[in-house]
Amino acid sequence: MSTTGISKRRVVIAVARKDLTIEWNSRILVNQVAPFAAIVMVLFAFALDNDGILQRVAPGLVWLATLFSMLVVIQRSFTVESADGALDALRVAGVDMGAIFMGKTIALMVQLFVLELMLVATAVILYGVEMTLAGFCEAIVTLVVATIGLGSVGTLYGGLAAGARGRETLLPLLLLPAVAPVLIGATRATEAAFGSGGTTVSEGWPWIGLLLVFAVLFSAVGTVAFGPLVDE
Amino acid sequence: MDTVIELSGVVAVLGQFPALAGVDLSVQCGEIVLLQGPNGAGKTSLLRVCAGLMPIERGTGHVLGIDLATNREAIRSRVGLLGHANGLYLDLTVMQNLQFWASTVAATASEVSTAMSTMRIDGRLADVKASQLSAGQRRRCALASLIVRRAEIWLLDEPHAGLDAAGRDELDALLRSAVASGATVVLASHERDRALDLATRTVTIDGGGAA
Amino acid sequence: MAKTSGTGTSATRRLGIVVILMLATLALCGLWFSAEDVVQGSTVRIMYIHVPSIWTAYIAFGLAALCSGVYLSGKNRSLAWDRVAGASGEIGVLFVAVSLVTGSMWGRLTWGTYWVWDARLTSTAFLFITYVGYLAVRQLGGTHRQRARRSSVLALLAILEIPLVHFSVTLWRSLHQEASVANPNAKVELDGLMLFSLFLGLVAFTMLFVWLVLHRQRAMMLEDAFSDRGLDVAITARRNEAGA
Amino acid sequence: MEHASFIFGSWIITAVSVGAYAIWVLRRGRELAKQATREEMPWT
Repeated sequence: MSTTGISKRRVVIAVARKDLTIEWNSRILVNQVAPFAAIVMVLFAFALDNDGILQRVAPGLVWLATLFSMLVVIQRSFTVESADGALDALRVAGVDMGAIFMGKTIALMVQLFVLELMLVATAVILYGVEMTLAGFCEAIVTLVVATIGLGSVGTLYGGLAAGARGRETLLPLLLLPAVAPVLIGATRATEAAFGSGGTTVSEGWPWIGLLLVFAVLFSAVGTVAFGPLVDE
Repeated sequence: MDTVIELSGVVAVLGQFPALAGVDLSVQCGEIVLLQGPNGAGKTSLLRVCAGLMPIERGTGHVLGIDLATNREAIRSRVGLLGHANGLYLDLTVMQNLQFWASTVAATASEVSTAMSTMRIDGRLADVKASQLSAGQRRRCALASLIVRRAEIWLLDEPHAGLDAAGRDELDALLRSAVASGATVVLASHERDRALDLATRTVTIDGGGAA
Repeated sequence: MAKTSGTGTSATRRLGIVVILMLATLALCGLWFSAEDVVQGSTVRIMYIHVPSIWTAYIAFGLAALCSGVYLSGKNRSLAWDRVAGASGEIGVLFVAVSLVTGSMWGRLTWGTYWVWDARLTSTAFLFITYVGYLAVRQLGGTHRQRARRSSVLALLAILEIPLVHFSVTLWRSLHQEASVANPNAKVELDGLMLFSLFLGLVAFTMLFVWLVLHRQRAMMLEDAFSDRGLDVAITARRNEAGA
Repeated sequence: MEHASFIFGSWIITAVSVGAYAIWVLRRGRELAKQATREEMPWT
């Protein structure tokens, strides 16, 4: 699309840095989303008030809280674009849509990763999860790979829903079924990392494979599909 | 002179509403064309169509020789559009906004600082968040980011809105110098006297068409 | 006008009669003449509609993706492809819903509960929600071309998601009985008439699907034509604003 | 027949929902076709 001959990589970096600077300046993630995620974790503890259960279901709760918080982060990521017509301006500037997708995805991934680290730490503290060193490494790999998948699908459907009336309800409808594989895979892998219910670390790797397939597929498809979905 | 915008019977819709209902328009290179007409006449939609932002439903149109119906994406990088919205990120500072826009079009740091001083948003203002600016200051920001675009056609929707008297003079001088260096300007403005003074030609738009 | 009222033609009318006759035969064979299964007993009779419904849904979603692909890759981008995709998606959602309901009733008889967290059931539920989302995106508004472009991309994304969701859910949990025709050691042993009923069901439902798509996409064509005609009226009204 | 209510019930649910949809499509088509011109109905 772009005829100005600037490298796509430069645009990707510029967009990602711009989104992260916005977060740095406004601190929405730190001041609002993270406390929301934390309170969800506490509420889970109230709802599942039973010795032993929390420790066993902690991985699933971490990922559920991630998904719910992700919806908020994605909405925010596209509200800043549409608040003052910036996405229109990017389109008129002929900026490559695939590059915008990658830039916004990277920024979303960074934010999600921070959020997930915080949630895992919350699970360790609140739910009494204990991890071995191998388990810790596996947990980190799971977070990274799952986040790539979540970030890609999230940006893709976030962009589609951003242009629509009733976007608040459309985004979860489209997004949550699509990320079911990530929820399943990441939960199982995290269970193995936490050793929940007697699982061992080695049981987690096949699930990370599933997450990897998802991540590769959707980051590739998203780059191509984002433009047609978002453009008029 | 070359024809840079050539529209014939163009219909463009917003949802089901025909914002443009058969517009004919021809603009030559180097002109400053003023679009005038009442609110809701279709001036904004006409500018958005010329920018390749809004698809056309019927009719034919070429901008810079590029077909609007088949290849409007190719137009975008060569024109600059200033809409009602300023296209700023409100949580970024003036400087961060400008740097971002410069990096998407490969403008240099010196071009950015020239644009900022032209629109007089350098110095103290550079580190203020866009959300804390006045309407006029935001307009100056948007114009500065338009300058770094080095567009061949400038499409301006109410560019005078919010600017103070000095700002309006600076804008007019900016547009005249852009035209002098080979650009073309199409603007919609309710600042009638000022715009008439600036424009080389006036086109009246009403009822979604050029009257 | 009299001979071709509505979206029908003599061809669809003949097809419709054949479908009705086949469905009647299916009801007789499935509910009456065919034998009960050795293991499942009479509950196997639900299979003759359950399996064809989900089969039809898969065909519908496949066709929706195919037409969407053709629309996006085509040079002249005829909206007809988009309408067939939309009609197909809508009918697919209907048949997935039917197969979920009949499946859970069958499950109530064989497993004792309406819902088990089994792989095929769960991924079918996701399939249903995914295409409800597809239909929602078709309703977003904008021009026909915007609708077509958005929904075509989405239909292709959905067809990509389905195997992933299915695979992950299968890994997650698998209790479902094996597909009985493909696997001779499965619990359901089909004799001649039972097999005939099942295949009759598949053929009848497929033809019913074709009939529905033909009618639905013609109705959609009229809907599109009318909103285009509405545009003509609106353009005239808009031009008249100028004089006022 | 054992479990007759479930078996007939599932058949009836299928017939009613698919039948209702088919009737809706037909009636909608007929309604729209009343106001349509020949050119808008290329299948006629």
